[in-house]
Amino acid sequence: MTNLAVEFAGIKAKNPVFTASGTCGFGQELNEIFPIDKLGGIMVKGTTLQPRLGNNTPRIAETPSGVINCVGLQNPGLEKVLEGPLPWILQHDLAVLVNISGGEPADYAELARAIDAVPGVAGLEVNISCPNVKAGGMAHGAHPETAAAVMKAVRAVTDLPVVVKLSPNVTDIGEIAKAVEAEGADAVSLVNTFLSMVIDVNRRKPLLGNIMGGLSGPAIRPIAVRMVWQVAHSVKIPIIGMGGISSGEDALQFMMAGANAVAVGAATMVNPLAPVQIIDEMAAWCEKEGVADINEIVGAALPAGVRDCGCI
Amino acid sequence: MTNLAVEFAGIKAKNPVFTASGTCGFGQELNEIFPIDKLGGIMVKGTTLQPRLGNNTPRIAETPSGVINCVGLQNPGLEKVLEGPLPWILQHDLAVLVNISGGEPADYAELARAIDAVPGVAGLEVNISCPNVKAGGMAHGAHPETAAAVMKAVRAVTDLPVVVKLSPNVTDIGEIAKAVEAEGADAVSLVNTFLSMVIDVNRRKPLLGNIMGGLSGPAIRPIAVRMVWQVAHSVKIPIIGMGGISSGEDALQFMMAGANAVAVGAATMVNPLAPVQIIDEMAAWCEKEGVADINEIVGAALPAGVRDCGCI
Amino acid sequence: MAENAIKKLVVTILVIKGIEAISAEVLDIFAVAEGIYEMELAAPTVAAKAKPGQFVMVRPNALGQPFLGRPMGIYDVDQKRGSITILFEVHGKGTTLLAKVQKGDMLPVVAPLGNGFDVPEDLGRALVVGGGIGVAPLYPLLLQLKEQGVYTEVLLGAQTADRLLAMDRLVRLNMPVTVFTDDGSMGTKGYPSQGLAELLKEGGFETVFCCGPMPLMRSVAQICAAADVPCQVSLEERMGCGFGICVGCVVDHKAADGTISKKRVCYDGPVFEGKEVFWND
Amino acid sequence: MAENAIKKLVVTILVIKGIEAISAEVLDIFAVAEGIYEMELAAPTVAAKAKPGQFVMVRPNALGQPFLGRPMGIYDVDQKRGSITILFEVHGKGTTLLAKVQKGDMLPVVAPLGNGFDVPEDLGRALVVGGGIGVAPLYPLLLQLKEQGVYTEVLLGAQTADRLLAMDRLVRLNMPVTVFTDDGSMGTKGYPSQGLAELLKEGGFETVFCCGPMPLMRSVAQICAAADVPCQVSLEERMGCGFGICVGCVVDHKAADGTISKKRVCYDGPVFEGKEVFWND
Repeated sequence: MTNLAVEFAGIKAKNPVFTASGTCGFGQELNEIFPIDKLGGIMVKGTTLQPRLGNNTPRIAETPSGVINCVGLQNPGLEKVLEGPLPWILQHDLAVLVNISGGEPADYAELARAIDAVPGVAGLEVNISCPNVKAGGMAHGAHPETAAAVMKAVRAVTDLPVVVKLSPNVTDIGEIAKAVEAEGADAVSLVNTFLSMVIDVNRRKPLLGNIMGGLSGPAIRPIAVRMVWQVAHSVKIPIIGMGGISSGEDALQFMMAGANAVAVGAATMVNPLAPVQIIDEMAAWCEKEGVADINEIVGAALPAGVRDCGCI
Repeated sequence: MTNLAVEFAGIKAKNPVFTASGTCGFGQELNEIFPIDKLGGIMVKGTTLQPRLGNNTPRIAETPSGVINCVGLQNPGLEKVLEGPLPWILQHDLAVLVNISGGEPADYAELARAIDAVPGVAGLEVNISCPNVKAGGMAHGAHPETAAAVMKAVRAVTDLPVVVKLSPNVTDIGEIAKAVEAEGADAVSLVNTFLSMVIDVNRRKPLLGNIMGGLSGPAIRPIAVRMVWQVAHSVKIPIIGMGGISSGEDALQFMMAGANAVAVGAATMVNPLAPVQIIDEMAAWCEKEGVADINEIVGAALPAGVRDCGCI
Repeated sequence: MAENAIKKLVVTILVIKGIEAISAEVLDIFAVAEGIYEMELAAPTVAAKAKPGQFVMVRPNALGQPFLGRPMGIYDVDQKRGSITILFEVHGKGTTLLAKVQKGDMLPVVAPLGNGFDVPEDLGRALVVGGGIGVAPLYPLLLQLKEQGVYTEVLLGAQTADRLLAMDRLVRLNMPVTVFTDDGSMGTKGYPSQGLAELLKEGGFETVFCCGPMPLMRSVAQICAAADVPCQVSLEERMGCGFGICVGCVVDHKAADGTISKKRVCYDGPVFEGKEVFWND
Repeated sequence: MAENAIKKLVVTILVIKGIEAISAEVLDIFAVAEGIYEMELAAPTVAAKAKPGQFVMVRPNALGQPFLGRPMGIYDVDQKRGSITILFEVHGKGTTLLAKVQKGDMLPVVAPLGNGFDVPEDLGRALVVGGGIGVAPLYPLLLQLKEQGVYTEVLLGAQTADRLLAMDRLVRLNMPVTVFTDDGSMGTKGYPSQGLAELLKEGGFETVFCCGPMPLMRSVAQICAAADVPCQVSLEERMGCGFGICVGCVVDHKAADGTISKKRVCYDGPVFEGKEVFWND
C-alpha cells in the first residue's frame, strides 16, 4: 500500500486530493453523494465579510472541454458561515481550507482574524484572483505589489497556514508567487480560472449575465501545468496544483510538475464522484509503479536541483 | 448575396477568412486540397533572416479540444523564401501577409525592408509572440516597451500595412495593443498560442522536445474572444481575430467582439477544408439573418460607442 | 404496467436515498413528435428512489463532448424493468447528440436530482397544468395524486395537436383532461392559462401544480397568487452541475418571511411556490 | 477479389489526384489479434487513387475527442467495394476509441496521404521486410511488385505466432515468405534483420523495402547501407495534420548531396531512403 498522506505548509491531509473552492460549497451537497471525509481536503466556497447575492444569470456557459462561470462569489457572508456551514464541515475528518475574498487588504485581515479564532481550521486560502467581482478580486492577483499587500495584511493577524490562490491571467505568475512568498505565504494554489467570454451570435450579445466569466476544465489544463512548473522554479514554498484535473493521470502531471497536492474543480460538476475516483486512480498508479510514498513523485519531472525537497 | 469582402488597414480581401501563420505553410500543401484563392488571405509561415531547423521532436501534443506545438519557427530563411515560396503564393488571388520573426528589432527591420521590396505583398504580420523561440519571440510581446520597439523599427523602413501579432500570455493585452498602435501599427492580430506543457506521467518527464509549447484549438477560444473584446475597447486600429475558430459561428463570435477579419489555425490541421467550410457557414448565416454586408456585424456585440466604425 | 408502476412508485417515494452517478444503458429511444424524443434508460437504483418532480443530468456520451450534462425531468419509472424514462426536445448541440444515441449505448447519468412536488397528505382537489415538454415531470405526480385519491383535473397545452405529449399515458388515469393548442388544431385554441381564474373561483382546487414554458408558468403563478391558491411551479434554468455545488442555475426568490435571495433551481428546487419567484425573465 | 484488386490497383496508381477530407462509413471492423484490429472504410474516391505506401488520417468520431486524427497505413484497397482497409494496434486513447467504433459509424478521414514506395520500372529482385503492424503498407506494395513481375521475397516478423499479421493475404501471392517470431512460437526465433547481411550478399536483391518497429528499420537500414543496397523505409512519427502544414512530424535527414534538414514524415515521406535518415531515436 502506497502512503498517500501528505503534509506541507503545516497542512496535513490523508491524501493529496482537495476539492477546489466554488465547486463543492461547504461540502454538504457532496456529502449526500459520497462521505466527504474520503477527501484529503476541501477549499470551501469563497467567503466575504458581507453576504453577496452574486451575479445575474446566465452564470454558466459551456465551452469545448470546459465551462465558464460568473457566479460572483455568492455567499451568506462571514457571520452566517461561522454559524452554520463552517462548524458542519469541521466535524468531518478532512483538511478544511477556508477561502476568503475581499475588496481591501483590511477586509482580508478581518476575515482572517475571524477564521483564526475557529478551532480545527487547517488553513486559509486567500483568493486574490476571482475574475467575477468588480472591486478587488482579480485586481489584487494581477500585480506583485497588490498581491503582497493582501498577504502582508493577512500574515499580520494569523499564524494559520496561509495558501494564496493565484490568478493565471498574468504575464509572469512566478513573479506574483515570489511576492507573496516574501510576505510570508505558506503555500500557493494555482490556477484560478481564465477570464473568458462567449458571444451569443444569434442575439449578437455576450452570453453571460456578467459579460465575462472564468474558464475552467480540461481545456486549460496544459496552461495550468506549465504555470505550476514555472512557480516550482520561482519559489520554495509548497504548491497546490489545479486546473482541469479529471483523472489520476492528470493529477500526477501536476504533482510531477511540482505540486504537493491537487484540487479538483470542474470535473466534480460533471461527475460528483470524480474526486474519489481520482484518489483511487492515483493510488492504483503508485501501486503499479511501485511508489511507496506519493510524496516521492512531487516534482519528479523537474530538472535536478529544482524542488529536490519533494523527492525524498 | 451578402457582401463578404472586407477592407481594413489598407488590406483588401474577398472574404474575412485567413489561415493563421504556422498552420498553412506558404499555401502550397493546402492548394493540393482546395484552390487556395478561395481564402480571403493567408498569413504565411513565420520567416526569419537565417534558416531555422526548429526544435526536436516530439513537437506535437494533443490536449482536450486542442493541440500544443513546439515547432520553433522551422523555415528556410529569408533568402530562400524570397526565391521560391513567396513568389509562388503571390501568383494567387488572395491577401498575402508575410509573417516575420526575429531576435532584435533590427532583425525585424531587415526582414521588413526585404519584404517591402516584393511587389504584391498585402502586408506584414509582425510576430512578437512566438512561444517557441529562445531569443526574442514572445519576450517582445510580453511588455509594451519591447513590443513598441519592434514596431518602431519596422515602421521606420516600410509603408506596407503592418499587423502586429499579440501574445495572450500577458496580464493586460490591451496595454500591448496600445503600445504598438502608438508606434504606427496598422492593425493587430490575436491571439497567438498559450504557453503550455504536458507531463508524460509514465516517463516522469515533459512530453515535448522543447519542454513547453503553444496551445491552440477550440479549448482556448473563450479566452481569445475575451481578449479581442478587450483590445476592441483599448485601441482604434483594426483587429484580426483568431483562437480555436472551427465553425462559421465561432468566426462570427470574433467579428461581433470587434474583429474585422479572422484567421483559422488548428482547425485546418484536423480538417483541411475547415477554412472553406467556415466561409460558407458565415455566408449562410448572413443570408439567413438578412445581413447585406458582413462588415455590418463587426463589433455588433460591443457596447454602443465602442468600435461603431464596424457597424455601418 | 401502469398499475404496477403506480403501486411500486408510491412505496418507494417514501424512501429517499442519495444521488448516484451511473453509466446507464439506453433501453429505447424514439421520436414522439418532430424533434421530441422519449428515451428509456436502465437505472434500477434510481427507479427505486425517484420522486415525482425530480430530474436527472444526462450526457450523450462519456467523451466530454459536450462537457456538461443536460437536465431532464423524470417522465416515467418502471421498477419491474428497473428503468426511468425521459422526454426531451432538440434545441441545441447537446440535445442534438442525445437524439442520435442508439439502443445499447451507455450514457453518464447523475440522478435522482432536486426536490419533487410537495403533495400534502390531506390534499383533496388538485389542478395540474402542463405545457409542451413540461408535462414530463407532471406524469409521475399525477400517478401519485391518483394513488392518494386526490381529485385531479388536468389542463394540457401544446403548439399543435401533433405536439401534444403524454396523452397515451394520461388516458389511462381516468382524470378530466382539458386540451389547449396554440393553433386550435385540437381542443381549445390558446393557452391553458386562459379561463384559469374562473376555474379557480369555481373549482375549489386547493393546490395547482404547473410545469411548462416560462410565460405559461408566470401567468399561472400570477393567477394563482391573485386567487390565493397555492401553486407549485417546476422551473428550468441553464445548469452546471445539477446538484447544487456550482450555484449556476439561480432564480431570484422572495421567501414567505420576505427574505430575498438567489435560490439554486437544481438543489433548492426545481419546484418552487409560484408567488415566491421573481418572474423577471 | 485479390486478382481484381491487383489489376485495378496498377491502373489507378498511375493517376494521382488530390487529398480528400471525407466522412467514411465503417463497413467492417474485427480483431485479428489481441489489441490489433482490421477496419474497412467506404471511400471510393480514395480507393481509386491510393498508392502503395500511402496512409490516411482517421478519427474515431466527429466530436473532436480526440482532437487530432491518427495516421494509419493503407493495408488493402477494394475498388469493387469502393473501400480501403487499415490495420491498427490499440496503444492509446485514440486507438482505444477507434477499436470501439461499430459498422455503420461515420468516421472523419483525410486521405490519401504521403508519398508511396518508389518501385523502379526495371526492378528485378526485391526483398520486403515487415515487422508487426508494419506489414500494413507493405501488402499493397507486394501486389504491385507481383503485377510488375518483380521477383520478391518477404521477411515477416512478429512477437508471437498469434500476432503474425497478413498471412491470410500473403499466402495468395505465391511469394517466398520467411517468418520470424521473438519467442520462436513460429518460424525462426528472433528478428527479420538477423541473417539479412548474408541474404543480401547472396540474394542479389536490388532494393529492400521495410516497415516495422523503429529498431527493426534502423538495423535493416544500416545493414543495407553496409551492403550498399538501396533501402526504402516507411517511418512513423507523432503527427499533427498528416499533410504537411503543421511541420510537427519531422525526422533528421541527410540528403544525398549532404544537406541536413528536418523532413516532414507525413509530406516528404513517410518513405525515405534508409541511409538518409538519422536513426537517433
